[in-house]
Amino acid sequence: MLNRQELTDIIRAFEPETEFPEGTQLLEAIVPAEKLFALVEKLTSDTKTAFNYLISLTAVDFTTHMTVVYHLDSTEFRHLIVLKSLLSDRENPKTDSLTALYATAEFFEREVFDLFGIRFNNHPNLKRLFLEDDYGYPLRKDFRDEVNIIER
Amino acid sequence: MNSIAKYFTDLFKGISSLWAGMRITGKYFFSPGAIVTQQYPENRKTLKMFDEFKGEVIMPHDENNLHACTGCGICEMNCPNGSIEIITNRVANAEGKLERVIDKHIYHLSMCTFCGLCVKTCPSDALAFGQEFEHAVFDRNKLTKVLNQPGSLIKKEAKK
Amino acid sequence: MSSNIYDFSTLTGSIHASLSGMMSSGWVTFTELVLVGLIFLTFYALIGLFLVYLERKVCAIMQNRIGPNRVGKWGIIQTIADLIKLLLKELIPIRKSDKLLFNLAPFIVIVTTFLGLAILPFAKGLQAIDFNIGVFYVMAVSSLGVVGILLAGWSSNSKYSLIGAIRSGAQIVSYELSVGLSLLAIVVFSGTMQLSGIVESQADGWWIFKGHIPAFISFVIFLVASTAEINRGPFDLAEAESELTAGFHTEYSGIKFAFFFLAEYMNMFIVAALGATLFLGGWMPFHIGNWEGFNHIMNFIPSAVWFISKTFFIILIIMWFKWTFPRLRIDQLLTLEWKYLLPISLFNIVLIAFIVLMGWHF
Amino acid sequence: MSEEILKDVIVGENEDYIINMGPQHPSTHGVLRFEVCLKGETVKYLIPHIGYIHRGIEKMCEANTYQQLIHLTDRMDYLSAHMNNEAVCLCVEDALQVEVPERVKYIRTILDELNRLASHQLWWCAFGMDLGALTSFFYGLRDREHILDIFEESFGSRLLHSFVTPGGLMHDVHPNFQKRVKEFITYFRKKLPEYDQLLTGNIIFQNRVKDIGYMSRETAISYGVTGPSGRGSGYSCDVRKIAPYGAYDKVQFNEILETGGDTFARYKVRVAEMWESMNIIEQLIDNIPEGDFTAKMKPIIKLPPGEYFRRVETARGELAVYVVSDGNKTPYRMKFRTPNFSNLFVMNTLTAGHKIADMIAISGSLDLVIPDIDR
Repeated sequence: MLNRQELTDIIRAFEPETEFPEGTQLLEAIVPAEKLFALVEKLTSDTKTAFNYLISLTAVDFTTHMTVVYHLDSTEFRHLIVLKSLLSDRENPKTDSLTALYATAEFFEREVFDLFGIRFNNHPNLKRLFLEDDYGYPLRKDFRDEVNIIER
Repeated sequence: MNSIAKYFTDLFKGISSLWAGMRITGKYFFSPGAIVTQQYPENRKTLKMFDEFKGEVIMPHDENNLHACTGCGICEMNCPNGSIEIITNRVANAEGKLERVIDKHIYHLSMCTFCGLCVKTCPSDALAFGQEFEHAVFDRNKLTKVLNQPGSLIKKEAKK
Repeated sequence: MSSNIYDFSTLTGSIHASLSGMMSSGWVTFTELVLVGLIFLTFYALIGLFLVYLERKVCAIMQNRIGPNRVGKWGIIQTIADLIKLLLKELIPIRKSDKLLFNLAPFIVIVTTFLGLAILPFAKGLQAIDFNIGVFYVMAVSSLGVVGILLAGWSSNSKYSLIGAIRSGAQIVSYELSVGLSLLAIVVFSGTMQLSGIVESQADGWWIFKGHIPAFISFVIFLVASTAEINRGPFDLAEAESELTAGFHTEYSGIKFAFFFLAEYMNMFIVAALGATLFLGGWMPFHIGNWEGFNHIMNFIPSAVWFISKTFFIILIIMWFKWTFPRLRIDQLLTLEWKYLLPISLFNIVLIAFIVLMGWHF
Repeated sequence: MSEEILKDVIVGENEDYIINMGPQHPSTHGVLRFEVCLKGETVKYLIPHIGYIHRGIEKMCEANTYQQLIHLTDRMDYLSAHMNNEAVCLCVEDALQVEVPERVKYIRTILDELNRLASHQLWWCAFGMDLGALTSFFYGLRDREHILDIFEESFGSRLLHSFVTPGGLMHDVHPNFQKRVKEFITYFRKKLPEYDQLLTGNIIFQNRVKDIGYMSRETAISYGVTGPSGRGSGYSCDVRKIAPYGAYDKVQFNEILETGGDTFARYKVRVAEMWESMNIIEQLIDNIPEGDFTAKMKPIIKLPPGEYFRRVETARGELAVYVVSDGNKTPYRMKFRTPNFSNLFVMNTLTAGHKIADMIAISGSLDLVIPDIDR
């Protein structure tokens, strides 16, 4: 198990453009969207990190930008890391798919696409998961549905 | 020869495992033991729910038709589903000061999820859970209840 | 040979004689047909309803429940209420189904069960037809039922039904063999195919006791294979409710569904009655060697009671199977038949032939 | 759905025999639809379609305070309602850095395990029923009734008891609680061997579940399969061991691991977990310390701005709660990583090439709860 500092050093060595915000609960790394796939690939294959388990993949809409949040875990060392990629193009957000690395990413990404409208490049089957095709993207902060959602 | 022996041991083991299962069901066939099923409409007289049972939200009134609700609205604020609505009046009290008095404590049973936040957060313990559970009605408007009884007043102790 | 004091042939003979005195022989046959038909219809309905009730009650007790207890005392008229409900239900027509076959299928299924019922010797002399090839006839008739099931599955134009029907086809075709061979064992023992003859041959002891272990083996095989043939659990793959919702009768409603349902229970009755007749001595009372007093008391119990109680004993065993075991998979079902039951019963029949040749049976 | 997709679904590309299992089907245990492509009785591929019970719990959470949203988490995995509540509460307590009293930890852990037992019992009965052994259904439910009675006495509800609040419990447990739990354990220790005799040893059952639905450890990790389903593949993923919460660090228990990877291994893990849960409860039930049933909490909880992440082990696997707070009394974004969501999508890999009856057994062995998938 690597501690926070060691992980930070490794990730910085893999991808120098990564930022590490201070004072977070878990180790967070903000990675540029286009560099993310390469970094995760290295993190999974490296024997010291071995992040082979994607706990969760989700997104947060910060109204100015979208953030895709990846929670990675290593089943061998049990160290956790949070990767984030900020997508500034809120209208047409796009990032790389992690389906090639984690099978479960396919469905997490479909969920994120369904609820946020974030498109994932190289995704084998990017269809909506829960909702109809013409429904909006409900977890975006500007989503309004007068019929079904009663605002308090 | 080995395979033939295996054929018959498999057969024997299979049959004995089937017999083990049949013994269980057979045991219950001849000695059913305690049956947990409740004979519900027949046992209505003796059926008593547990004290903590969350059947519905009620407002206990004492024998003088007094309740403890000050109409503060904390339950309304805490209800996640908006199943509580409070309508208050301002009434002049003995000293001539206007005082907030509950007019109607409306409770939509149809929306309630029995999370218990209203009962927990009530500062004057005016709400409680009732053990009544036979709520089926033909008209859903009947599920909207007014919890304070008509003509009821607030207890002295409950006033701050 | 028979020490039975309850002989129905005198009763039926006297009815026949008095009818012959009244009308011409053609009319006599017609009247007798109508009479027998009416009796069978009543009997069919009664047995069917009772079996449904019995099954529900038995499985309830095995499952540590109470079972039906609302309609009537101990829920005794629950099944009648269910029947009325089914009669009143809408018959839902299925679009793009083959209308003729869709409507025909339940009747085929129910008619075959009627045909099977005709051969059963309920008591001495109480048998609708006493064929000299009774066993053969039962085999022929019981395999007709699969036609109805196949038609039901095919004509429903439903994928679940089709899978259920095809499963049922494969299942019945293969298990027919084992049933046939196990029945053949008794035919070899008794030397006749006539059911009344088989019963008569068991006057001095039932075949399950007289025929040594081979008869017992063929009795077990008969139980297993016939359970499979009537599509009951653990062999209820044709309706496998957790896989195919309801299998071949998924699309049926109302009284047509009731026909399938009733036919299933009647099939169970027929199979159990056949087993009782062939292996447990039919309406023959239970006798033990030279215990004259005991045998005499047993003779006083009416033969019909013996028959019915033996039948219900087998029915209870079949129910016990169903409510204990998980369902088999289709390939395991066929493996059980072709790898276990069929070789064993083939070997068994050779053994029985040897025993009969040597005259070792009692 | 567009016209051509519809055509594709009904006819299939090369006239595949496609049947839609669900959303109304006895074996999918909820509103889930499997689009199953068959070749004879053999499954060629399987596509799960979900969303029939999508209620937008994550969206609803954004409008509720932290106390209010607890009752929504009940409705995700309704069979491990208590663990779902606890996940949120642990996350909030983490963020506020509140230390809950020891008594709360003990009671929460006991309730966790009781809930796990109840859930596994229900799984056992439903699994038996999937395989056609209807009797198991009633035996399991009969024993589960005793746990539900304990719940009802203490919390007032049997299934969806929002009993845990941030900082502690809603109110103290009933005085009878300890006695009844001990009675139940003695009772169930006698009944659990019957489960084995009725089903586990049965030759038909073993033939039905052995060597089907093989999931390797790598597949399990890659698909994120956790809980007993993952542990059946030898994948050690018990959050109770990895990151102990509640009183799990004070009890001795084993993480049940089976290396078979097939449906029978997953079955054995769950049955063994029932024994283990009883062990845990027995260790704790006599040692519940006296004390408050809740820590001192403000009436309005505001998490400091930031992001919080917490995992717990529910009856079906790893439930992770991810909260983004902007300092308000409601969360800015709330994400539930539910175990069933990941467990469901491995179905296609497991079922391909098996019979349709095996598909039912495999989906039963994954112990899916559909509202947990859709949220």
